[in-house]
Amino acid sequence: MTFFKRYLLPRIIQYLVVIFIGTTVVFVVPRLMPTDPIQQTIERVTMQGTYIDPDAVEELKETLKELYGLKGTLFEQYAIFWKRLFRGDFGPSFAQFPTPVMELISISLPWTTILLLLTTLLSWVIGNILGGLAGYFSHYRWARILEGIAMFIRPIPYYIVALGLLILFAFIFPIFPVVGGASIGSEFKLSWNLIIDIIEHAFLPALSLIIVGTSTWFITMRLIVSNIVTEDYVSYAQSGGVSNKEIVFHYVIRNGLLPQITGLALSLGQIFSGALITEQVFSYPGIGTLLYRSISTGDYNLMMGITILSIIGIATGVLIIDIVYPLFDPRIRYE
Amino acid sequence: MGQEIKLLDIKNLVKVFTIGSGFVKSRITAVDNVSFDLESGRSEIFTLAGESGSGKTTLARIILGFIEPTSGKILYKGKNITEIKGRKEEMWFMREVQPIFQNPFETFNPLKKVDSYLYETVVNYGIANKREDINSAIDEALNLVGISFQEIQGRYPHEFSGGQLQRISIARALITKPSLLIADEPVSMVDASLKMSICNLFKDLKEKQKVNVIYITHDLATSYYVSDRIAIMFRGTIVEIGPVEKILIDPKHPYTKILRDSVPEPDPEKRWKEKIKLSSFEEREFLSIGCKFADRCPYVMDICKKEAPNDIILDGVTVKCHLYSS
Amino acid sequence: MSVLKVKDLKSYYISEVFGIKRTVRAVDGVYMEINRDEVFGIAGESGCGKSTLIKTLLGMIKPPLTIVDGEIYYDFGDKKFNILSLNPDESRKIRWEYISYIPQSSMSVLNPVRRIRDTFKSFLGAHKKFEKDELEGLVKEHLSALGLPTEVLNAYPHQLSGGMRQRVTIALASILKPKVILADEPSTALDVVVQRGVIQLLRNIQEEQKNIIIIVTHDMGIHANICDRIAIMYAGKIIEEARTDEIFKHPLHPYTTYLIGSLPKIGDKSYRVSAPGSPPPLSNLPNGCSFHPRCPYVMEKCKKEFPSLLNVEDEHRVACFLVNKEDDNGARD
Amino acid sequence: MFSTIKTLFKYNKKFAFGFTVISILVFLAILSFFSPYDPKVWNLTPRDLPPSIQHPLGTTSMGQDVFWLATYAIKNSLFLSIISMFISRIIAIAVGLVAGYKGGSLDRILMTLNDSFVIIPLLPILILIASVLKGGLNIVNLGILLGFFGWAWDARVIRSQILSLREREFTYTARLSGMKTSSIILKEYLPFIVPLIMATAMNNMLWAIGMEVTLAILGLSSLEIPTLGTMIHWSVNSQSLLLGIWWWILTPVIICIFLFISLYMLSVSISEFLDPRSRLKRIEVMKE
Amino acid sequence: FTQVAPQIPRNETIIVDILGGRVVNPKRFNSWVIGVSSGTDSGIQQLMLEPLWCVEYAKGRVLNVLAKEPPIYNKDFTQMTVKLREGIYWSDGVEFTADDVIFTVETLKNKPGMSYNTEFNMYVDKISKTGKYTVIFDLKQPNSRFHTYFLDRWGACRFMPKHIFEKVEDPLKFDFYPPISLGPYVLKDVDPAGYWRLWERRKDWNRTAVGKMYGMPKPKYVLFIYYGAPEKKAMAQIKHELDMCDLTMESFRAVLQQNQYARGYRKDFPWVVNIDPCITGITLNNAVSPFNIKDVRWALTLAIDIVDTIGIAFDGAATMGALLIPPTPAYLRWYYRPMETWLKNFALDIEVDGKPFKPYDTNAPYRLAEYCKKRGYTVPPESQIKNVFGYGWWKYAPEVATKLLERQGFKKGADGKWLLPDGKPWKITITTGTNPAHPQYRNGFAVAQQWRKFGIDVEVKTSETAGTEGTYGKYEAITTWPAQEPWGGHPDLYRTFSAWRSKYVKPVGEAAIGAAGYISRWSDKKLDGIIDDMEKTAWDDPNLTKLGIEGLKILVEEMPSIPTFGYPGVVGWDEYYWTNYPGAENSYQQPYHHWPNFKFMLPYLKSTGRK
Ligand SMILES: Nc1ncnc2c1ncn2[C@@H]1O[C@H](COP(=O)(O)OP(=O)(O)OP(=O)(O)O)[C@@H](O)[C@H]1O
Ligand SMILES: Nc1ncnc2c1ncn2[C@@H]1O[C@H](COP(=O)(O)OP(=O)(O)OP(=O)(O)O)[C@@H](O)[C@H]1O
Ligand SMILES: [Mg+2]
Ligand SMILES: [Mg+2]
Repeated sequence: MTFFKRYLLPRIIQYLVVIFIGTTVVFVVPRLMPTDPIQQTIERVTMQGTYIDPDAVEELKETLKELYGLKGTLFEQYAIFWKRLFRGDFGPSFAQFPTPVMELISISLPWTTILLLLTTLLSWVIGNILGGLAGYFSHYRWARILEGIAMFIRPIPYYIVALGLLILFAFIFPIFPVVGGASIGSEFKLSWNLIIDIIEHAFLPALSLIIVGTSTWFITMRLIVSNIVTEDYVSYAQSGGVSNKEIVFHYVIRNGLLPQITGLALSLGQIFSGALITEQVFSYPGIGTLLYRSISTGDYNLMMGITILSIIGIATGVLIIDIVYPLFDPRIRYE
Repeated sequence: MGQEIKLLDIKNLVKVFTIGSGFVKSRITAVDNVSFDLESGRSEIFTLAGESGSGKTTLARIILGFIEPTSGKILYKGKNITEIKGRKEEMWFMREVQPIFQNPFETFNPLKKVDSYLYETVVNYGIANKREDINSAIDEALNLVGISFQEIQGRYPHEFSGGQLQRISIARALITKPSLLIADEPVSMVDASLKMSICNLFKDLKEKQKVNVIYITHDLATSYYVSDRIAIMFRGTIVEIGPVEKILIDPKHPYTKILRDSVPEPDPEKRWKEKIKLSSFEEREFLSIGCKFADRCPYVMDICKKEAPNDIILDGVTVKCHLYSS
Repeated sequence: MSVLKVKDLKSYYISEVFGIKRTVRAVDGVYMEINRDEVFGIAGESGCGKSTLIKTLLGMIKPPLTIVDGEIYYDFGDKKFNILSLNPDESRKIRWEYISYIPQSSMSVLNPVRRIRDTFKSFLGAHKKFEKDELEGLVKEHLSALGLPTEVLNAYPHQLSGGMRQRVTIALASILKPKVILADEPSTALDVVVQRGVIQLLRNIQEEQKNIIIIVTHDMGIHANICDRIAIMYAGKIIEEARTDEIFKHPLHPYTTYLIGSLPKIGDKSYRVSAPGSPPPLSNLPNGCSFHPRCPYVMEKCKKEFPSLLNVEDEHRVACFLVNKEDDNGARD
Repeated sequence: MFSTIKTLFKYNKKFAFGFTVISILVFLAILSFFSPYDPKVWNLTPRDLPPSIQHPLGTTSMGQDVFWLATYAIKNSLFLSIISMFISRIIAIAVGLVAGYKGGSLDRILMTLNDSFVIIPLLPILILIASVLKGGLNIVNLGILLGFFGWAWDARVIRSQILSLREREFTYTARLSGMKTSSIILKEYLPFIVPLIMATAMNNMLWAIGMEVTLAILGLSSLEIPTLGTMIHWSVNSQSLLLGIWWWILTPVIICIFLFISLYMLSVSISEFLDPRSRLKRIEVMKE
Repeated sequence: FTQVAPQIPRNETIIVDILGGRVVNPKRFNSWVIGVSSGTDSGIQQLMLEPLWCVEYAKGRVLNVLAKEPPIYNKDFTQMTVKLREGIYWSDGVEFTADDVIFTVETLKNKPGMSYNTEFNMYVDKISKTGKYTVIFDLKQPNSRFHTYFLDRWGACRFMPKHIFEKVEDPLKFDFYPPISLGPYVLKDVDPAGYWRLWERRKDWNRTAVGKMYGMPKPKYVLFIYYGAPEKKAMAQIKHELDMCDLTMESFRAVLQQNQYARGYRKDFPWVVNIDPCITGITLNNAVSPFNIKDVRWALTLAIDIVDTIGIAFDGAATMGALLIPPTPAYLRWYYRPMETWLKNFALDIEVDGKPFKPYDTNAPYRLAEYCKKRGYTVPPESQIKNVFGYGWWKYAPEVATKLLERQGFKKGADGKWLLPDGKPWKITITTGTNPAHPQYRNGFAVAQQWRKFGIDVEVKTSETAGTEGTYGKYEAITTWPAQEPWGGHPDLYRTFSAWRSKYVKPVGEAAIGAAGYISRWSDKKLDGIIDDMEKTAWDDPNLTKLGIEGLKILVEEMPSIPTFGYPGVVGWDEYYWTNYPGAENSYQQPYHHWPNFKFMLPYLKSTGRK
């Protein structure tokens, strides 16, 4: 009870405040942009070659304003926005009017979240374990080689890594497909074939994310571990003849993970805003492209839907980590 | 009202820390209704001793104004120190009361030359502002602790031994000519032989500079050697207070007795005979309502577990124990 | 018969920081011989190389610590070896079964994120295979023998008081009944009452298991209380070594005299003189006897040569030209 | 200063490597001022030439000399990252120091702000702002923008360092020596967090360069200004990978790698050098 | 043999690229909502829905598709009669009749938010039928071009099946999935992630307009797929996994290099489609100083070396156009050729060497051919040069440009850079989009260089929101289309000219009515008059061309925006499975798979028989 009042409640209030600020920012910033969704719609119509009678344009604009809910002052719109948000409704997409934003998101979201969830976790685990090993056994040649590889991969722009993989494994050695999340004609019923097919399509995007993610976590972990190995408890365990395996995993990596946990929470939260470049390079269905497109088409509702989801995701991730952190670090108390 | 103003007058001081541990929150009364005073006009060395965690450091930090007491009053030269506000009053108080810390290596920023602290102190307190005046003020303070300015000039903390650093730390504190030094375990980190030289220094300062010292220690032998009065703390309360000769030669309180007996005598013929019982879960004792020592007391009586004992004055010594209450 | 024999041991900290070389001669020519069933104390000012000596005796040599010279022979009857010539695997096996170690500060030596139980498991598991419940039983039994509640097994280090943590490290060091326990200041930073408990504990263990305890502390009271023999170290060397009562009664080296003489006693307020000056840095020792700058009896010879540790009388050895008047530089075994 | 570099150079391989590479890169950046080609003009050389004596790194499909283009790219990317680094460091240090030392409600407000910055998804916001600034994202603007977004995490780290320094006894000594808050922060704490600042500064530079590359790849930065990002953008869009014009794409990528590794090495070695522990050792030794 | 998917043999399938990218809302086929594209170009407009008429610009004509014949207007253009083709059926077997047309127009008219809602409310008074196949529109006000709402030119009012939509409560929200089709193909499968849509030929293909017009479309399946960025399309085409696609010049080169079966619109240099009915160029903001000065606009034009521009932008592979209409064969025939003499004699009111300066340069295409030769390309024979590279452009005459500017008070500073009349440095920002494959984008960079060379400080600003900046007039020069596109297959220029009608000019800061043309915020009294005349002229009146020429003359004199070259469409065709694409040598149809006309191409394709 006191835990709730003294710790959880203020923390949750802060959580809500942070989300409120973030949401308000994403509400306001697009409205400061020069793009106007009505204008964008009209441009879309005319740029494609459809001829709108110039005399009809003004009326058309009014109609669209009405339909898109963009009438009224900024503040009125803001009030309506919150009212809708509480019902879990982000409103209709403009570019895909009148399809609800939620529906569009739900088409793309599963693809990205599963891909990113798995790759984020995997690269975190692999990166930290390898980083821990390389940090502890830093005098061995293999540790140096690993470090060299990570140092080499880390700075390559992700786009290049991804494109390189794609060209290598989908083009020069056509092992993996070039496009999409599943094969043409797949039936979306749960079956082995479908799962294998989906894995096959997700393999390269996942690999690229894992390679880059792993090397990033590796480098940070390597640095953290170089400090941990000088800790007294490590030398004490060594003096006690504790096996290297035990020391690496239960002493070095275990303690080194603590600072990495918050980082994990942040990157897990980010899976809701997608991985734009991965999606673009591998033509992988996902929320990143959707977000990017919503920005360029001035689709406020869609853009806000996705960013708010992402803000809530990150904030919740951090909140959960804050609450469960004592499980990982018994020294931390709620204070 | 005609009453003489004391140098330091502590009345019913209480400090409660709240620590929420997991789902349970606990309160620790680190300082529990402590009262004592130091007379002005004479200088003395006053020892605060007791087991670890009994609130000595907390008490010292309250007196120094680093933490706020939960309740109670501390009057320094008649001024309530919790009401000190503004830089001017603060500077006055810091000029009067200076601390000496336990770990001489931590007292100074290891990345800075030690003389910079002496210099800062002189300048900030407006003791001198011309270069040569500053130097002579520093030199003067250092002379009191038996070090010359040349010895320390331009050197970093790591270039000194613990004893030297502790002396420099004392010298720095003495620059403002304080009336009260609060020394929290000033010798626990230095070598056996240096320990005595610092104790001798305290004695010296008391006599020559008329400085009062609150000397906090575990080491009863040195406290016997340097101090005039001693207060024994146990779990936040002072269980026994009085002249050091009386208390350490003939302890009244059962805890003082155990404490006294646990001091290893540097004499192979006086090895410990009987065994003592160590408590395993100390927290429990904080929560009990009666005498906090009751769990470990060899003379425990029924009343001890129900009622907290009151102060009893006995032969110039004030003691908190039911054994003497009749 | 001697179990441990140390010959001319020199272990230095040799480091190079950004081009600046530095050698700290932390242990600089130490000879030692310790017999079965003996509590051997090492005293000396802080920074004189006590911990380094202990680490070397354990064979924990990690850069920058370097063994420059010397041998450390252990003779356990069934096993004889020079610990400095073992390979890492062998020395890992020796530890805890034959030689164990109680570190100087218990604050930071326990893994903060593991329960005490797991620490026991990993220390013991590394040396012996245990049946599922055997280990737990053994640990519980040992803990209660040491007066520790079994609840500590479920606790994390930070939940224990300093005294309990120190007792845990003692329990860890003694549970496999090693032949030698190296205790590096096992009771500093403890409350006097707790310290007393811990020292008693060590003594009990020694009485029960009949092992050698080498205990380092600069609290002479502790030495007086527990040790059979005491060595006094100064600047990386042993300068005096004798039976406990002998040292306290007849200290011979000027430094030892100061040390013993300056010890305060309750009930005695007479003025104590302490050794003037402060100990020299080990990386830059004066020529000759390292104590000579502080010695009131300094002679010309002291500034040039180092006196060797010689027998003065039965089991009392001193390194001082005041005592060892005759020039005896004979080799020793 | 110079002797410090000399010492580091002589005794730290990482520094020697990082410093050499960075010096070469800086030299190349300076070389851009003497370039015979205007980077904004196309068709100045024949197109798609492989490396040769005349064009040491070949030419692009737009008829530019890759080597000279790269000198501009290095200059601009470094410049951008330095702007970003300075701005974000100023904010991070100010917020971290103030929040850490002052504590209380100021700390809470600053940290809530900080958290909000941490959780806002950066890329979309950058893309948004890139369009608010109407694509006029020249090097300076982009640097300022990135600087403005790159401080939150580091401010947190600095704050926690200050929190632990605040508990150290020398803080009290300083206070009792009559030092004011500002001088305690500047004189007592800053020396401790300098290595941290150095390390995060290098990291921020790398992050800024990476962000620029991402924005450029998306076509959102000013593509006429040669930077590592725009070089990659143009070469990728001109299909240099498929057409086998490897010299064009590889140049910025390899520069990125070298820049990263050298900055990383510099950061590691300089923080090692400035690290209180190693500084103490040196102080100790040099005096003896 | 290869399969595209289970039971879909590769050799019976043609795989084409979706130009618009991934379909965000893949299971939505309702394309009657204003401004919404749920993958219209992934089969909906090509294979599923049919217009009444369709523009065909390869030959320059209008095809009757669902309509049996061109529209019939009454005298004052207040009534339009449409005769429908008979025997056309929806893919579910229901016949397409006048009822579907009437239902569609009424539904759109009654529901705000649906496309053509505003227009139909403005014009349609009553819609009725006389018999099953004749529809009569009674108009509220005269409109000689009312039928163009049903004329497909990438977008037209197409019809909804009455028998489906009449049961729907809200036609806005209805997804129309699975859709039924009026075209020769019907949807077979769709990617839930939106990357592809697979269509199958209708068994009753002969009951569709296409079938009746050209016979059976050859591929049994059409797969519309979006592979992603150009390099991926190229990779797919190299692997024979993409038969027709829209590429960038460089990715096309990569395809040619690695796929021996690949070809472009032309089999040889310059490969590109030069019959695209769009002209590229630089739109100038005539509402902003100094672009409101005619001399400045002309100076900027003469400061451009078109050969260098095309060289930089497309390495020579484009057709230059001096007029604000596309230089496609049809427009060359209708306007460029008839105007050639006038153009040659046209002079600016400035004298060079004592003679009025005649800016038209007939030599430019030959210079461009020279450039291409130098680049190592095989250039078409002399006779073909005008068709391939264009008829001519404006002279590269910086010295005349200098004179024009100096006449307006501009000066050159000490550093050789131009200063505005008020002495401030002249700095032009060219705004462009972010797609580097687009000619817009390349034009921006190429022209920037020309002007820089001329001594103006130019900055190119790429912007996601270039379109919006144009609409609000917040730009100086922008590379979006410089003029409203004409019909493409009909000489009427009403559509192009009306963007410059004075009543539509909006001040800076206020949104222009449309994009191309409108945003240049220029107008001219004489042109207004011509537009008024056009309104009163029937669609098939030969006078329309005369009016067009008069209008174009005004545009040349005033140069409100600068045309550069026709949109060079880069299409890659893989002849591994299919041949007989409508290439330059056999231009039987427009060549784009993303245009509605794609369906007319399908009956001509030939299978190679490769498995
Ligand atoms: N800031 C704090 N928050 C919570 N509890 C505290 C705090 N400071 C001290 N305590 C608790 O208050 C009690 C008294 O601590 P204090 O440091 O005053 O003891 P001490 O007598 O100085 O001990 P030692 O001899 O070990 O220095 C201890 O139980 C300690 O854990
Ligand atoms: N890792 C190290 N590198 C360099 N010098 C060291 C290192 N560890 C210890 N030293 C130095 O070696 C000397 C001996 O250290 P040691 O820890 O053995 O002393 P000690 O007698 O145990 O002191 P204490 O009583 O403080 O524990 C000291 O001067 C110390 O500064
Ligand atoms: Mg304390
Ligand atoms: Mg030690």
